[in-house]
Amino acid sequence: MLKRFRPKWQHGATAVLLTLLVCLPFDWFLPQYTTLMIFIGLSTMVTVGLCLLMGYTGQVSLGQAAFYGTGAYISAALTKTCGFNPWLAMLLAAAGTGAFAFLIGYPIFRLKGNYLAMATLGLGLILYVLFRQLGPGGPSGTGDIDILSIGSFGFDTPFRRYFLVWGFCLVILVISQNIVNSRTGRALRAIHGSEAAAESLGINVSQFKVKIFVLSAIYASLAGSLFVHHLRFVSPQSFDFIASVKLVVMAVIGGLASVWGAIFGAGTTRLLSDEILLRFGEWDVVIYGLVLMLVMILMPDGLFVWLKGVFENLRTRLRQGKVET
Amino acid sequence: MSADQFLQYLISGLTQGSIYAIIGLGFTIIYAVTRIINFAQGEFVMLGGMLSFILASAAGMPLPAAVVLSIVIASAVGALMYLLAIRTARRASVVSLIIITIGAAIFIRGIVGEAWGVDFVRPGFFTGRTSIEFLGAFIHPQAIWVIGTTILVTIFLHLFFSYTMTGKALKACAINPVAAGLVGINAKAMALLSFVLAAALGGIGGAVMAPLTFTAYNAGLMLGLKGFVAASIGGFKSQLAAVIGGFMLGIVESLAVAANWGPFSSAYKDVIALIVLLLILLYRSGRLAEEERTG
Amino acid sequence: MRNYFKWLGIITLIAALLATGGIACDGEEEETPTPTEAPTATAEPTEAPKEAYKVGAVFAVTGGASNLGDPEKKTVEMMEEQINALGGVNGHPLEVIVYDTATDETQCVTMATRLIEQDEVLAIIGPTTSGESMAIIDTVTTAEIPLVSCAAALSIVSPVEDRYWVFKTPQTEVEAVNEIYAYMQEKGITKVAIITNTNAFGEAGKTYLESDAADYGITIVANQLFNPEDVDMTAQLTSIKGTDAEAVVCWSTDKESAVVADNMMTLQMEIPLFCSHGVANPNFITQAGVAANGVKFPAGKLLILDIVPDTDPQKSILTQYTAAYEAIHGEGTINTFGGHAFDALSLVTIALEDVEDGMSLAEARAAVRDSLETAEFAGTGGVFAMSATDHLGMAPGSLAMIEVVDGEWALAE
Amino acid sequence: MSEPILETRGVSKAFGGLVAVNKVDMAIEPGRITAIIGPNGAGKTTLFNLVTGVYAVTEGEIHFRGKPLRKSPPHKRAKMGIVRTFQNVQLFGNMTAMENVMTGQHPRSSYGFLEAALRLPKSWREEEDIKLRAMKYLNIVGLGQYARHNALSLPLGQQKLLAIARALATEPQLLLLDEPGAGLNTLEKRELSDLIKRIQEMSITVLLVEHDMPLVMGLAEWVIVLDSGSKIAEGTAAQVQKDQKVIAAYLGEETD
Repeated sequence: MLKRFRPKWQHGATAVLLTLLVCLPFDWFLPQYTTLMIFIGLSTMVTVGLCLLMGYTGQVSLGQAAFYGTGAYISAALTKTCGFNPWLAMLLAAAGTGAFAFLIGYPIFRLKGNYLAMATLGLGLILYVLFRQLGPGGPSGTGDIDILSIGSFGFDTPFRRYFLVWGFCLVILVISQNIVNSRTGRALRAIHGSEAAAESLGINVSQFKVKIFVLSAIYASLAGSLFVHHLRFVSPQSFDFIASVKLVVMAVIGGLASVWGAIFGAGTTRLLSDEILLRFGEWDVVIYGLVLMLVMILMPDGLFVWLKGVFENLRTRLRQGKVET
Repeated sequence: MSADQFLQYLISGLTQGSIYAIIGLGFTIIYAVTRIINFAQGEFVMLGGMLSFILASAAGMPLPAAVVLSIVIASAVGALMYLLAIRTARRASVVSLIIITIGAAIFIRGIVGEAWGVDFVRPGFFTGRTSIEFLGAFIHPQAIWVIGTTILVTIFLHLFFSYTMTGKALKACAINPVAAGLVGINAKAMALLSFVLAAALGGIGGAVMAPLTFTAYNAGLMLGLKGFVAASIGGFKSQLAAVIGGFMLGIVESLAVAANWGPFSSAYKDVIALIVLLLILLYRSGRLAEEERTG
Repeated sequence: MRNYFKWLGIITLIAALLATGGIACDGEEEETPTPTEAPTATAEPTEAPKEAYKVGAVFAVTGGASNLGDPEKKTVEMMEEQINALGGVNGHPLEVIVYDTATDETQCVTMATRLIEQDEVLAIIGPTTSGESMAIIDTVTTAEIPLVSCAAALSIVSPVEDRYWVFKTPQTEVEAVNEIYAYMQEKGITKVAIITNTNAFGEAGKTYLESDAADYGITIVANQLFNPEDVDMTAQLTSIKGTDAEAVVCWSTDKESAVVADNMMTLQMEIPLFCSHGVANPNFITQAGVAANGVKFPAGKLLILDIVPDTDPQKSILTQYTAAYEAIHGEGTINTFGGHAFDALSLVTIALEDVEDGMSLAEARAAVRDSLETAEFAGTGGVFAMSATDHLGMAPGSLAMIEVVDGEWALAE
Repeated sequence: MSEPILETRGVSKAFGGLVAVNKVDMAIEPGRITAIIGPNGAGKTTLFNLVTGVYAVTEGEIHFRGKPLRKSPPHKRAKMGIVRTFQNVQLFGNMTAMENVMTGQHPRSSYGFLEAALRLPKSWREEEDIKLRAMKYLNIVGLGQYARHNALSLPLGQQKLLAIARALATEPQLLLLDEPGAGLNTLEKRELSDLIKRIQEMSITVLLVEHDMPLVMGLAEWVIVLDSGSKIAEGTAAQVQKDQKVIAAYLGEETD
């Protein structure tokens, strides 16, 4: 573990948040938000991958929803049409998606900046069409997909699926945090900082880019598999260009270069579109656009980082206050 | 496939192509000057179409006036977008800028939907409806307008960029902002100009194509994506490249339909176009790498 | 200057957030009974439907199918007022909670779950599109709440044993396709070219156009596709023109269908164009203009009200609905999609009459479902007679072949 | 005279038409501080880029410790022990000074994704060593107390030192310094040359490109002079200073 300056309040905050997370779906707390939280969890899993890719390594991907989709579709196809065990299907999906990302990774990461954005966007659109044309159920999608289950214990209620999804999500978060604070993490940040310098220090830049790309794809794929076994339905629409954009938005709002920001980004974005904006009836879209612009204009480092800054400022101010008195 | 049939496919390709081209042009101009991919470009096109319809039918203006006014309004929206959303966003990364433009797109789309409803509309034809026969193939009079406009606009832009002072200044910013600044070119003004120019282009495109393609508050997204692909094929390099990209895209799509076999069918025409795009990007990346090494 | 902008922005943003927060809070206040009461409601049944009967609605008010979802929303809002003006149902006021699905399946499922768990509605009407309906079937089935869909696909209500909780009001594409094919058979058309949208709606039509052709001695000589939002189909139509097709069938909603009609005019194709019931929208005629003339499509009787004989069982309800809707939204705004919502909510309202005070939420939902399954009602879309084996229960002859003649609807003779 | 650690044989690099480096032969003696000087555009930095593998040679061969380098990419050469610093420092702005140096340890540590993700013993054992060594190198350049500062928050002089620490952390055999003195004041320059001497004592061969003549003359035991891509002279500082061609080259530069 890197000697990072971790103030006590952070540990406290983490503890509180975890407790809230565990309590949320129980009847005596906020059961009505269970489903919303499941989607937040799924989005977080994908967003974390994007943070590693975009925030730490500095490589844009405007097609991440496509990997989310491949995970979902491979799981759906294998369980529904080939009658595989859902867990096995999930594993194969992750492997398949990873392999695919690996294959396209090397050529695509010869591109940089905006050109990379274009290529990933194109890739996403291509996969979207393939889902629509070749996926089970075609454009209308397919339903009645098996639920996940361990022995006789089936994840058949939102309550159970909530813990399944967040279990996965937290594991991914911890893993990612470990990677960030490791030799690998430094290599990634070095690439973001200066590719020339990184290369000169013995870091195989292109290889690391592809590795992290593959990892993010696997995260997305896992989320996709959980997604189909939660909705028990899959259709191409959930993985179109807009979906990719939403994911990027989540990552950016979450402040890119922070793994825990991913939860925040996914949370606020989902909350905004699924909860708060509903109060505005027909104007929700307009306000969504407006908020999106304002956040990006005023907080280029994302809402999370901005709030953290404000919070730190307040604390230092208070401190000084105390000192003076 | 008979000769006149082939010609028909070609015309269809050219018509769609010029639509993509004129949208692609907008992308290229803004990108060249500001290095921003403006995902709201499609919305300018939508505005052009919607406004010319609203002004002509609802406000009862004569069509030409409506078209001109709608182009003016579209440009104004472009200007506002730059001044309020882009210029205020300092130290924003490539990604945040992309998101800002997407936010703007969603915003504009929403407003139009609220203001004029969600039904699709079609402004009046410029010159009648009777399609013209040409060597056994048929062409919509409005399609001629679309193709013609695209060509004229391209020529105009070429002249503008190579012979007017402002045009050269824009070009200078595109090639080397720093140097441009040193010789006293106001980069911000140029960026503003590029947005206005792109928005105007979008408006023109929208106004001219809407009678042919119909339009609706949400038409911008798809058109924008197609135009983006066109511009990408052109490499966001020069206006001409973008136009060629647009025509390539249109013709590839139309020929995919013509072939209509397995992967080469109308269902996959987008895929084919996009694969072409990826191949071009990768080919170019190889060259870029070389340029870096040699430059 | 910079700071000025920054602060201006920050203030606006904070204002916006406060606004959202504030409104959110109001929302919470309305809902505070819901969560607190949730356990008790199931515990002591007498609590449950004391106040308003809540009915949920999920419509594609924005997004791809917004031109369908919008009139649906307008319709139920209108009906809510009317019904409450007449003293509601069983003396309970009716509360219809409408959520926008943005034509997105995932959003639709989220909203449905929200209606079920958070708003605790007794029944759900909508969604607008077949895709969305397929998406929430599982949700409503596990939650054991009745759903009355406003989407076309037959698969929404069949196989009926897997669709215990699901009903629908619009005519299915099967009926639409059969209507068209029967008409063609009558006219001696044997070779058709089909051109369909690649979205869920077009795909469903394509399936039945292909499977049922043979029954009417029809062969499909060309099978073309286009994508949603495509702006030019002349390429596909050129391929069709190259075949010996005697008619073209286009399966899509109004915008793309209008493009097809227009492109056919451009290519000076003389063969008739048949469209889906998805174009049953006055806007189609006004926008497609001359190109719309001669287009034939099957549709409910709503559009041809004045040529429906007074003896027709639907006549009165059609007149009422049309009058009421156009009174609010203007002449010629009437369309069949709003009609589907009208039928759906009407059926639910009828069923709500069987809800008795003192039922638990679950019991009430079950009661609504059971009475839906026996409901009989002459609606805008057709005459419904639901049964355990048929959750659409639409009597034949609900559709009529309509032809556009000089910019007017007319029965195709 | 012992076997040279680095040897270029007729190395040329042409960019399209123009020849930036022209048939340069040079042999770098191990453990000796060698300087490459020459007027602007003489091809010094290009030569660096050829040695470190940023550019591929158009012609000729580069041998490192007797073995030809061929087309091996920069990161491989770094592992072999050829490391460079940059004219425009190129620190990682998104890291602390400490982390920058720790990154330098990359080729000298081996644990990968999996160990990192799962925190396997190997990972934290190595992390410990990495931290210790990183601290060591920070102290060598005298930046120990700035370990937690963001790299770019340091003044330029210290940034240059940090860059050297980062390069040292890769434990190189041949260290290439690209204009280390540029932008430093006299005091900082003195510290720099002391540091470079200490590096030499760590039995690391130093090859530097430098404009600052006093600095070069004070440090370099061997000087190679390039002009418009070709080697025009080499020898001890004293020798090259007297060399007519060299004087001409520099005068030429001054006149235009």
